[in-house]
Amino acid sequence: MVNAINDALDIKLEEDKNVIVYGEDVGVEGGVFRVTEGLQKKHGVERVFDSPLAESGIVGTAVGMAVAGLRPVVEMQFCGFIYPSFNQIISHASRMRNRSRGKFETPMVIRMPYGGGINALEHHSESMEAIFGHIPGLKVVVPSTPHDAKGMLISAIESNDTILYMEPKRIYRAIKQEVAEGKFTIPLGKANVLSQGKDVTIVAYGAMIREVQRAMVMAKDQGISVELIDLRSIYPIDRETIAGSVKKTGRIITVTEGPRSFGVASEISQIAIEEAFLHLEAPPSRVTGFDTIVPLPRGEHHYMVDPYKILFEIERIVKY
Amino acid sequence: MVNAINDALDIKLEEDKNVIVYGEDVGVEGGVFRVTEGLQKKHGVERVFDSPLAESGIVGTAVGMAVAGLRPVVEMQFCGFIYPSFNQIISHASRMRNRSRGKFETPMVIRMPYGGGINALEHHSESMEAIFGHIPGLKVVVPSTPHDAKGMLISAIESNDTILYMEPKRIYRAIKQEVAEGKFTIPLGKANVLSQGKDVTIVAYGAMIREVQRAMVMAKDQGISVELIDLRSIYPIDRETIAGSVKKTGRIITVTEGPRSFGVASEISQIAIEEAFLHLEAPPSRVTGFDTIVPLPRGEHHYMVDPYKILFEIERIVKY
Amino acid sequence: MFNEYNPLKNIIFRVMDDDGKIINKAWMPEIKNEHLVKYYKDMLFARVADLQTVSYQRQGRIYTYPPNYGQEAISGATGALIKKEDWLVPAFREMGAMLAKGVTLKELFLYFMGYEEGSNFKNAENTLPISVPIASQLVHASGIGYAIKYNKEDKLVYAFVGDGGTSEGDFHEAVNFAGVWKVPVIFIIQNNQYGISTPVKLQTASESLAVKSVAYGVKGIQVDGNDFFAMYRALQESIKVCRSGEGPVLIEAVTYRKGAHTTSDDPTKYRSKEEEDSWELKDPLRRMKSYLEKNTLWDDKQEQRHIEQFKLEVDRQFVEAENHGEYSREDVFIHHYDQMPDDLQEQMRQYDRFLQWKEARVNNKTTGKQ
Amino acid sequence: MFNEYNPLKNIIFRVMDDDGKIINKAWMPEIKNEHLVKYYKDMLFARVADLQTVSYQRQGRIYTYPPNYGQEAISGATGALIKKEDWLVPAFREMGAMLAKGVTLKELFLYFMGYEEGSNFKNAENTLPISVPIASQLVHASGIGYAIKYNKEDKLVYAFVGDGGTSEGDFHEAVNFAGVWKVPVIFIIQNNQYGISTPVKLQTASESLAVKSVAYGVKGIQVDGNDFFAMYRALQESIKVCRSGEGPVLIEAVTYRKGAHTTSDDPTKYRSKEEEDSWELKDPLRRMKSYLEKNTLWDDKQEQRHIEQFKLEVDRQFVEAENHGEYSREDVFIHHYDQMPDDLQEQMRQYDRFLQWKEARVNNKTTGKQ
Ligand SMILES: Cc1ncc(C[n+]2csc(CCOP(=O)(O)OP(=O)(O)O)c2C)c(N)n1
Ligand SMILES: Cc1ncc(C[n+]2csc(CCOP(=O)(O)OP(=O)(O)O)c2C)c(N)n1
Ligand SMILES: [Mg+2]
Ligand SMILES: [Mg+2]
Repeated sequence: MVNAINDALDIKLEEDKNVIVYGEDVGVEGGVFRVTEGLQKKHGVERVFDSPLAESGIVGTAVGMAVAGLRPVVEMQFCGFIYPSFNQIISHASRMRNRSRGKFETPMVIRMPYGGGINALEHHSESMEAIFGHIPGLKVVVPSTPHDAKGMLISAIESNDTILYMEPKRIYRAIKQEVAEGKFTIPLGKANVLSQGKDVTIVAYGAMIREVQRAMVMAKDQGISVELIDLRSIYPIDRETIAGSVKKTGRIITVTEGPRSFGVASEISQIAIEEAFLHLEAPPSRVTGFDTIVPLPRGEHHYMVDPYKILFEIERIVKY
Repeated sequence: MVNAINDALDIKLEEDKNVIVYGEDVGVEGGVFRVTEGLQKKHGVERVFDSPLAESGIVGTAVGMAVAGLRPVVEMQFCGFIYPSFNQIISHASRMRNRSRGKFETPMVIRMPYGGGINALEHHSESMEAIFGHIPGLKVVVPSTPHDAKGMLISAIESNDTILYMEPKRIYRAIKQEVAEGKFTIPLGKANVLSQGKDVTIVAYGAMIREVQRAMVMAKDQGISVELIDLRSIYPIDRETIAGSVKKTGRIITVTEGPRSFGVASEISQIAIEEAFLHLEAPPSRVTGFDTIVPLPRGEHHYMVDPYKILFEIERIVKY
Repeated sequence: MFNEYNPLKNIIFRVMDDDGKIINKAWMPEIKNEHLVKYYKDMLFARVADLQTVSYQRQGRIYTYPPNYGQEAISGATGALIKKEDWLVPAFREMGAMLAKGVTLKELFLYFMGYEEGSNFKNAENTLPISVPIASQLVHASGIGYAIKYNKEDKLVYAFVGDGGTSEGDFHEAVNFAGVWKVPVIFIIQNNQYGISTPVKLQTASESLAVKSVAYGVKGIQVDGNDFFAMYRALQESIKVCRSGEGPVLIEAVTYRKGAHTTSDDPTKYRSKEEEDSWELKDPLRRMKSYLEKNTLWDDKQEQRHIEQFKLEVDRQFVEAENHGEYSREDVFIHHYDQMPDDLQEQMRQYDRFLQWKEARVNNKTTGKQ
Repeated sequence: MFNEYNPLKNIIFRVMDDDGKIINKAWMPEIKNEHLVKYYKDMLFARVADLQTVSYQRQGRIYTYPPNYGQEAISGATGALIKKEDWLVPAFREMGAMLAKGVTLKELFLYFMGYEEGSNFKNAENTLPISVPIASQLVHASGIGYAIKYNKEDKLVYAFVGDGGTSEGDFHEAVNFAGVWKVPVIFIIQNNQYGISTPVKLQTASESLAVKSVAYGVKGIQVDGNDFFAMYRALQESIKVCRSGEGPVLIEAVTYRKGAHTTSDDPTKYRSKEEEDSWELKDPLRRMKSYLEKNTLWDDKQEQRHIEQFKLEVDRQFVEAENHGEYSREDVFIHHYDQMPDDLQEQMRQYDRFLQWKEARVNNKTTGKQ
């Protein structure tokens, strides 16, 4: 996935002089995860560079650049360090068009690795996408494969909206996949049905897809057929795909890493009951993190959603 | 409500030398809503004072004071201006105890007027409580009456946790109520059943309570009996009261001001289906703001939840 | 100039005294008489508009409004120098500068009447809307500065903030980024002595606000913000610095907010009559008028005639704004995204269904048919 | 001292040269020989521990670790002066200062092994845990300073940040609040030339980091952070300033991070061998050792003996930490609130039910009974 993202950035830098890539250590170093490796050398220090260590400054200057016609793609070094820029995101990046009634736009992408499972220090393992999904004017997307990562990032950079592009760092290098060369796009806002099934719908995204797929192998042993939806876009949310699937299966489980309460799963459940109440054979349910801070590495296995946790819930819901 | 809050602050300032009240313009001016009026004069400039205009500094210094044994009660001037302090809230105020495994605590209260309906400028009308409810380690409470405001604030100041105390500014001066003199507390985390009913449960809080009550008068004309729960606490959430009520009525509507997606209503619905799926006679539903920025005053009536919007949903759900 | 008035020396740059006498000929800017009169008239217009707006607010015809009264020379000098293609990044007390960019009073009125439409400045190029979250706009200015430099454009950014705003982290990050990037941004602090009720000495212990430029390695200067000539000249010199590629400049413009913080504020709670009176003598329009009178470029009669004329013009635009028409339900939903997402469209349709139901219902009620 | 070494003069405060010769007798602190040796040994211990920790990490026995190598004099001097009741507000590269406060190596190891327990410093009073979000801890220091002043206590706060951290808004807000409140906080910037790969010249255009003190009206000084005596003396003078009620001090301690940023970092990507070599000559331990040797207070034999002894001690504590035992499922849930809310309790019970199910299931699987 790291290569696919790098490739997407490279293609857009090549194609569009207005694209500018910056953030902490994205230049010479190529980013702490090497996502921007080689880009400064290739595209020059004016287009790919290290910023001062200040997230509000990074996002805020990107708002300014975008308003002035550039297409900045900025990096937050880790999910836990986006918060100093929260005001710029919620008060400006997501509002400038509405505030100016369409006079100004902020075509910009905020890239950020997120999620747990890599034995990291505090603040390096969080999944707070629900918070961002609640912000009007913002789009929030999460790829789950190298192919999607590339196509979605190209779409994000070409979009005239402000997009939070969340990268599941746990699978940065975990998934081997041939990714088509050259430019292609994947529309934002559309979920992807990864496997058809008939007993239960599972909605997931990012690194959780792999966990669900592992659970599905075990479920299949028991003859349970799962329909897996890769949500891809937290906002806007693809109600139609969710509705269609749950009407068919009558059961739905959402799997996310973040804290349980006020999380993405509750929204998916709400959509399921709004769209398919009379089709439901079991309560829309959720497998999530706890309402706790992600533990340091020694305790993280308790917190993390794994295939067994998912399987446990599949069995419960299918038997309901 | 303004007087009740002022009274609670006064009582705790009087009683506990560790209580310190500060924020932008809370001193001489007594706050832009006059909530802290007279407190500096009475308790001295070292205990009630104007801070520099910097929300991260305000919350961050409060974390430091709290760790060092004080009980700071700080004010964010409006809901829309809490975001610069977001990092201090999510990374420190809500985590210090866990991070230090109980060695340090941050007994502190962040007070903040929130909500729309007062014809204000941009950023002065928001209800983003769902975001804060999603933060592990934080408590988020909202009073709906002067009596509750006083008792809950005293509890909040006495609590050893970090508490976001959200004040529905729209009803700051709207509700006339005798408030008991002297000190009393209201436990945080418990919802309050304001009226018993049998046809449908409505969960609301803050300024929405009054809107629901108005809708209830109209519903009653049609013979619909509503059970109204004042949630009071966004986190921790009182599952038990919600569950008990929805098991009885079989129907539940949540009424909130904030944006719809990933909002508080989805969480209440999720709880209802988790706790009472087999009792449900209609899909748990929601009356909320739109997924838009709160419009400037001329458009705000479209956005705001009003008694008719609530009634519309009551009728729909009861007939379901 | 930036050496002579290095903020470390703790001296304020002035050109004229309180009576409109030029006391610093060396730095008196060269301005043609006709232009001088025009600039004065622009400031006078801004003042008339400002005072009138306050009175509209008192009549309940607009919502909260933050007056500019007493600070007109800062916007006035900016307005005199800013070019069509330059960027203006306002806070919310820069009416004169906005008008100079081509923003219309009608637009500003619409904004304060509660229409977003009022921030879509039809004729003003490169002018950002009012920014409410204090100091947050300054980082945008640095970003715009980067875009200008990147595109090798011959433009400048004028960015505003108040004295209170210098306490925010974004002030720091903005000037720091601009300093590192050496981008052409003139940061102008309107030090009007208060942030709402909080005096500037509670904002910072630094000797001045101008001296904060040292922390970012950028040029800085403290200017008498009620002295049109000083502001004008300081801006001219700042423009030179920016154009030469030396990077940003930080100007502290010392002034006084003669009015209330906003129309909801009562300044008598936190400041004295004596203080207000002492600043009265430094009123920027009074001073410039004295200068013009001394040079027989202006007189009371002209002043009165213009004020009357301006009042009519202000009122004309106000009434136009008042007739702007309804805020439609589409206005709530559009402009959030390039394309409205399905979900938002559905929310709009749901709202329509509700409106139909409500209309039917309310009609029924009033006709007693329930 | 703060006049003589005013940061505006752009001079760095040094007491000894790179060979351990005292070149600034006027400011040489008075320290008893036995104390000197102790301080050196403390720094040596910290270095041994640090290097050993890096090697544990290479062996896969701990997770990511940020080395202190090359910066020991800053923590060393702080450790020499900080009192039991003073507050230490660390960033994450202050091992020596933490040890001096009573934090144990075992605790630090536990932390880097991934147990929160490692931040519950049993014997270290008034010592905050490591703070990961850059610069965010500095505002806490200002708040603690306020509490000290409010309670009229005779304490001080020592707060740390890196050069990169000075770019964050929280740096600005922290020093500014402390300046306005005149609270006893010594802010120490460990300028080790880099924030990860980003050199300090990309962080700010200011002449130095010490000069930023001017923006807050507080005393500031740039110190050779690899010169134990200079650090010690600068801290002594800062303590005086704080105790006199004059408010905070900002120290820029110039140093070099000889190691990697963290054990996941490869510095050869962004800095040259020449640069590294040039700093080698300024190594803080080498310099102090030279001084001690010149004064016959220390020799190579002692050094070797101590290093061996320290290695054993470090290893002893490391092994203790390794035997810390399991991270229980309660550990995940406790300490979030004073009382665990019902909802969290229920989540814990649900997790228990899952664990039971899983155990049964996995057992079934392995015994082939499925
Ligand atoms: C981030 C933020 N915090 C608080 C406020 C509320 N507020 C509006 S104006 C103001 C004072 C601003 O003072 P100053 O920067 O001096 O500007 P002035 O109003 O004097 O022009 C405050 C605190 C805000 N708008 N934004
Ligand atoms: C708010 C925030 N942003 C980004 C990071 C990621 N990060 C960790 S250390 C570091 C560099 C810190 O540089 P500096 O302040 O000079 O301290 P040093 O590591 O050199 O001691 C960065 C960017 C972080 N921890 N916190
Ligand atoms: Mg001001
Ligand atoms: Mg550094």
